[in-house]
Amino acid sequence: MTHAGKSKTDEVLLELEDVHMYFGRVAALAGVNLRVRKGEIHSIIGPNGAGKTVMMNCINGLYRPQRGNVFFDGKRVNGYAPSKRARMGIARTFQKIELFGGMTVLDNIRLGRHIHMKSGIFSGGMWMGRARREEIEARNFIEEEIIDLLEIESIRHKTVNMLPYGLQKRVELGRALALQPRLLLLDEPLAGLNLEEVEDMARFILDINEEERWKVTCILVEHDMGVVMDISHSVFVLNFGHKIVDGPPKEVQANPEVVKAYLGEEDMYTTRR
Amino acid sequence: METKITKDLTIPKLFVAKCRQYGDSKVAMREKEFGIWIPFTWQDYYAKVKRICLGLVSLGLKPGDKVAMMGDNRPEGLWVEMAALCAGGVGVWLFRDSMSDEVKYIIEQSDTRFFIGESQEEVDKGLAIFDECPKLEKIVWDDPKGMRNYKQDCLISLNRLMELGKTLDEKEPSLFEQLVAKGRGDDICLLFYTSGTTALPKGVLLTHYNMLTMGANLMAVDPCKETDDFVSYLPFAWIGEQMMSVSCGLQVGYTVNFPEEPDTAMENIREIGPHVMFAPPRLYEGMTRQVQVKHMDSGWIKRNMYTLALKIGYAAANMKFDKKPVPFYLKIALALANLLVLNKLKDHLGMSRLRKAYTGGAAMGPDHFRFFHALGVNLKQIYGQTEIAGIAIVHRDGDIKFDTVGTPIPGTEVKIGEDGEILCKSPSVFLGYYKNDEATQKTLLDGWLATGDKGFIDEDGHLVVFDRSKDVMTLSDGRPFSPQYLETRLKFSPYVQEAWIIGSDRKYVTAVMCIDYAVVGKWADDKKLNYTSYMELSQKEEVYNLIASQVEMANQDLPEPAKIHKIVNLYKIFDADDEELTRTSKLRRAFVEKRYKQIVDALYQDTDVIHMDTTITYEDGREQHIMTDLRIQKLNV
Amino acid sequence: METFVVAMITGILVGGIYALVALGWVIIYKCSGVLNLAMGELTIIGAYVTLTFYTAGVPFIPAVLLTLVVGAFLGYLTERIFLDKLIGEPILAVIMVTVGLSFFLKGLVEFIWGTDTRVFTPPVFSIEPITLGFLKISPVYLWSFILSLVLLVVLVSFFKFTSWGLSMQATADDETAALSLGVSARFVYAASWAIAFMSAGVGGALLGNINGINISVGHLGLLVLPAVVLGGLNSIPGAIVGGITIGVLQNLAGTYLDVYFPGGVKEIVPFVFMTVFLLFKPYGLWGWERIERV
Amino acid sequence: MSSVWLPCGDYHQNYSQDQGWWQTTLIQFKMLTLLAVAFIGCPWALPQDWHWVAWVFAALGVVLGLVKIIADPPRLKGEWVLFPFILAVLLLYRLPDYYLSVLVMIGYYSMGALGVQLLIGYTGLITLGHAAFIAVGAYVSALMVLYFHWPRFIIDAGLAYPISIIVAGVIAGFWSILFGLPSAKVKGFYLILTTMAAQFITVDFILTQYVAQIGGRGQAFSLPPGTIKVGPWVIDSDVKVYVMMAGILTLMVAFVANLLRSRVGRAWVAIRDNDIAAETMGINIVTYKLMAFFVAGFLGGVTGAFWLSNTAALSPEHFPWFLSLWLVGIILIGGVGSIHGAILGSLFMVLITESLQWGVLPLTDYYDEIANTLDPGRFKLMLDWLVPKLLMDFAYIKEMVFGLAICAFLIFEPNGLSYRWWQTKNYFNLWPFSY
Repeated sequence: MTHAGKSKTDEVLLELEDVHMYFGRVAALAGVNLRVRKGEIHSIIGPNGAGKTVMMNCINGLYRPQRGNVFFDGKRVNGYAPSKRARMGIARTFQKIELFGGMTVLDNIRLGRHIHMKSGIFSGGMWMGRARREEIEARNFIEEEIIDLLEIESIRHKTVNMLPYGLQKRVELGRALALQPRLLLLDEPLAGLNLEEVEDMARFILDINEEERWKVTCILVEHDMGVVMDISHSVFVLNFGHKIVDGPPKEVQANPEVVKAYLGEEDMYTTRR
Repeated sequence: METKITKDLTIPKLFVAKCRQYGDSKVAMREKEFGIWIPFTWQDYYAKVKRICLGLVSLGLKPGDKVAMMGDNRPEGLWVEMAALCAGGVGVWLFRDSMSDEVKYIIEQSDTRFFIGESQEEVDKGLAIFDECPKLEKIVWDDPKGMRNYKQDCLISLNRLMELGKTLDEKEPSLFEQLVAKGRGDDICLLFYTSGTTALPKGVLLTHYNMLTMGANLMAVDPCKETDDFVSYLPFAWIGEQMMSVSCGLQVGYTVNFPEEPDTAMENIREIGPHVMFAPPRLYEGMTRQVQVKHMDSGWIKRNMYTLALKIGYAAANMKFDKKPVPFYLKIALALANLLVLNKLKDHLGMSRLRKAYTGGAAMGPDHFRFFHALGVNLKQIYGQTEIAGIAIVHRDGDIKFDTVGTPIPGTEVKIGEDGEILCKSPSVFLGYYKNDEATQKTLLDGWLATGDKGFIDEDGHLVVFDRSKDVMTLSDGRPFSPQYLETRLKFSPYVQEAWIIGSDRKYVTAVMCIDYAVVGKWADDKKLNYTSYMELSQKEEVYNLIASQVEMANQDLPEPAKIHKIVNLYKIFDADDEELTRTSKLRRAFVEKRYKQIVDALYQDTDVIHMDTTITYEDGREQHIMTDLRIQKLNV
Repeated sequence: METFVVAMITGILVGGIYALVALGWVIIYKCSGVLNLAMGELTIIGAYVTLTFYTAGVPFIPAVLLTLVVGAFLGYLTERIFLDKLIGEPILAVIMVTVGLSFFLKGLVEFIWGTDTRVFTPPVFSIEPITLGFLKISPVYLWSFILSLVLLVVLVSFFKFTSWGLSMQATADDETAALSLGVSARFVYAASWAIAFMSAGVGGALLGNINGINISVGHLGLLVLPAVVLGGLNSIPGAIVGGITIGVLQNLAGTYLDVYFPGGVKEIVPFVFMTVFLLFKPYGLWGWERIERV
Repeated sequence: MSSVWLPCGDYHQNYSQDQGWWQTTLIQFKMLTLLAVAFIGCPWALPQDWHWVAWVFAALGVVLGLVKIIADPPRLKGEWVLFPFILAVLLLYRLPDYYLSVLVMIGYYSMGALGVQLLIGYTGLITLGHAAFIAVGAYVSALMVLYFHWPRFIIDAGLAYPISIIVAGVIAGFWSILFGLPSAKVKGFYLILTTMAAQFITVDFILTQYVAQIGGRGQAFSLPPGTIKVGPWVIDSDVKVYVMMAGILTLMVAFVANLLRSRVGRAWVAIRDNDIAAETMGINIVTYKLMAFFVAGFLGGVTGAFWLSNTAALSPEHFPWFLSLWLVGIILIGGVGSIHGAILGSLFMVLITESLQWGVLPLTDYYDEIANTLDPGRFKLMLDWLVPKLLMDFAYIKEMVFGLAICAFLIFEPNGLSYRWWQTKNYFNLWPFSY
């Protein structure tokens, strides 16, 4: 399933420039530079505690880096709140699933449509005009584009808490997709899934990235090297806040420094399969 | 709705007539998609079929050409089939879960030119055999998911096909009607591959006339209304589904509903609440099991209400079976039972609007059968096979006996051959097996169809089917006995999913049991038993005792020599993918007897444990090494 | 200037009592995580119990000591009956149980003792003010302040130096660790309520000496909330500082603002101050910087 | 399958059906019956001369029944045959005024509790100062009705009070936003304190000390008879107040329920359940929290304005802190996070306190009767003290019972009555099974 360079362009969608993030005195990120081109799957790998999730949080705005800049689509977004960045087209999933546990699958995904809807208190309360129309449009979109894509028809009315872990991961991806994002941050989407679920999830990520309908640029944080090397266009290796290397999978795999840094790290070149 | 079946009438002609009659005023089919039941009117149906038909024609489909189809039950399946028939083609349906060998055999044997698959999965199967089947020209796909990197020349999407059809239609506006008009009733319309419990599948040639007369004759016995709903979810490659969705569906004009996904089918049936249904016994058995289990888990009030209501139901059903009038007090009790329990129960099963339910394709246990009548479901046996277009014999309202399959439908004659074989004759009897004259001659004797089943006709004129000739067992006292009968008795226990009776020409009868993983698993959870797999659970001593108690219960009403002496819990469930069952879920005895020879031998030796240490190679090349000890449990007989 | 100093001194003196009640509040929160809105009622009960003993002829100091005993018993009982089963429930449930408790206790108090204002007769403290230069302080305030100080010192040393106190702190910090030390968390919870009831009771008794006892003493009990917020919910020194600050603030406002905003400005100012304060320092002066999820 | 329990054979062909309120005939029937009981059955009865109208309805029912039996048209469900009979009965009887006034209290608390439910139950913002916004609404409305110089035609048309209700809602809403501002920074217990501050600042200070003094007649605003007019009707009897209550409550419930299933309501629940995830979905948390405060304040304001119609004189004492707590207690008893909860909770609380009253009042009569037959002694002395005290201090008993009820519910039924309601419904939906 190698297809490097097939669907990406050279246009940069996201750029991190010399980003520093400290917690107290500990530097989680010490001057990280990252350029993600439109249309690519850019993976971030590294040992536990390397700062991968911190990077995701900086991109999506949950953390504000103390130094450095984040550019999205050519615009400096440093001071923007996560909700504003979401409206600009950055969606994400979380390492530990952050779904709205008491709601149904459908309502969770509906929440992903929030930024594409406009109804306010009045029309919502009256359930007339825009609110009603929008709800039906949203349902239509969710059913046709997301539930169908992710094959979760049988659980649409189930409460999320009741679902097995693998399906919850899928619902979370669906909710992020409902934003129709331009950049999708996937934080360990394969962690804790069984073989079949890993295959499904990898297939969905490829679909989202390649299918004409979506063409979403993805940043993927993942430990499953097999899948990462298979589906990524570029791989960024992070170790204790520092970049080791950033390039196509082949290059990264051959990089002596990476091999050295991961010597003894069991999960580097193994995969769950 | 009265349709006169003539030698001139074809399914496409009837289809066009119905579309004209209803137009946009009536819903022809509904599909649950995107969470709602999206309706298609007869006009929509017509437009789709016309385009697909002309699309196929522009690809070069000639009358008599075979079109193979594979996929789930979706409107598209029916459109494609109808389109192929309209163009004068012959439809060949494949089971969706068929392995590639099976697919290859059928496509090659039938000289298929066009293969229509629903999604990537089917296309992959088609592409895998494409080079080996020189006659195969085009593969049509419908669902675009995952198809973006498929660039082969032989592939074409259904949408593209319909565009071709549209172009052709604009060029020759009357072509479609001409094609339909060309058809004759004696033309072959469907080529069905029988699932055969022993040999390779044989292709059954059925004509339009066969199909239509069968439908007409069934409807003469049991008329349906055009406002009825029917749910199509069993494989199109099963004759029963064709009979209901196509033959009867067209003649009556009822609405055919398609479930969203195969795994939501039961839920979707409940939503629709069909008026008619036809399913193999396996499905009804599943329902009884579900009800029994839920009943066991419900609270005290509910449990006792249910027990009482069902007692009343059984009492009333028994009166009806005996054709005695139901006494007044029982009628009142029944009305109460209906109001308080049974109606709600039927609602859970999706049967509250059901007027008649048919079961066929295999034998159904009398216990199951009586259970549904106790609920107030008008369940009837159907007897027939692919070779007679599905139906020859059916129960009549008010004349139902749970150990028979009923009386012949109009136009059908039944007699018992010299060796006890059932012979049938009707306008629906097939033309012959495709490219297999030898088999045809064995089966068609002077227009009489040799069914290969043994049976007799009882004093009321009902046919009693004993079992397939080659499956009939001989008990220790020399009596013939049907293993299927015993198996269905065992399967009335909710804990038992499959049973296999052994004991022909042996000292005593034994059984190999497959536990129901979900039900027994839950039972074990309640008992705080730990297990991690089916294999482990099945070998628990407590589970053995549970199953043994269930078998002993069944033993009580059996004649002495038929009582089961020993049981073994198998470490896996019988599976069609492993060839242990046919695609219609019948046990392939010869095959399992070979595969589990070790078990069979051990059951007739003086041993308590079977050391299984074998490697099984499955159809798809997987190898599984089995190393386990199976216990044999002796029963108190 | 004189008015200012008087207001300051009175504020500090009253603030001492607030500090005592606030301490009771913090102890409960620290040890069992319960945000107690029934503190006002605990205060009234303490006041009435002391009054009852006093009217029955027990001298004031023994009456206070008896109140301590009764308070400990009632506190233990309350925890056992009402809060024990709510361990691990969401914060709203726990808060509302204390609200329910406050209704129950308030109703009970009104039913038993009625709503009329009752005073300690004969007065415990002399009415003659003590004169220190220009300062005239009524002995009630002074003695109350001294008594609170004594109790505060006792309580703080209890927590700092005794093994019981230390083990209660341990439970507050880490329940599992405390369990491994052999401290029963449930016992600590109950004990914390007993102590809180005790300190609130004494506070009530003292407040009752100032203006007499009626149900509105309970409202004064509510004033500890701004006090604890100011200090940080879980800080013992914070409670003391917060209590005194609120006392001072109240008296200053009463002195200077009443002219411009006649009426109840004295009661309101602590709350206004608290609201504004929270906007800038959401965790109080010494509170844990931890986001509570409610 | 829609999220509603549908009987078999009831399916949807488009999303409007699938997302509709009343999805089955049975539900439609139940809801219409409920509305009919609320608006026709409780307040009205036909005068003697008009009883024939009821018989006409009954006759209609008989006709429908016959049609059902003979022709059985598929669209005529059995429920609709029953409906005319129900209407007929409802037309013949009405509730006595006392029960109507009890219902008015239930309605009033339900309205107040709805706002609290919105904040606590759906947005996770705990408030202990809701009475402040009810008070603001009541005072705004009263001031407008009494002191605003309305154009003549508006007064004539009886529009002053209805307009003031809306304005009261809006002003209370903005007042609520003001006190919601700290929610941008603080959460949990600290927020509770700021809402408490709202109560004390608004009611105990501003209203008591300043607003209530307007007009110089001391604490209470008296509302002369005839001032509260809706259109041509002067709201001056229990029946009229009741109908006002039923109308406003129905609208409020519909409004809140609709809001909760649309974009704004979903965002609130998202914030309650997981604010970080909500933020990454593009929901601006501060804005939505303030919106919740606004809507809750608005509902509170309308509630307060409604209160005017049920009182002859308005005083800050109608809105003590106790009321705020009482409303929170109601939703805890009724069930947090459920509209049913607000209503069931009010029902429960009012009925409990009323029935206590029913229990205590006859007690004195009974005691008076037997008092003379009792032997003088300690027992009689005790009773002589207890019985009058029970009567005198009834308010305190009420308070104690309320406190105990809250505690008991939290301890033994933490999910509240609405959960029980849901369970009961499920019990029958799943009949004769348990799942």
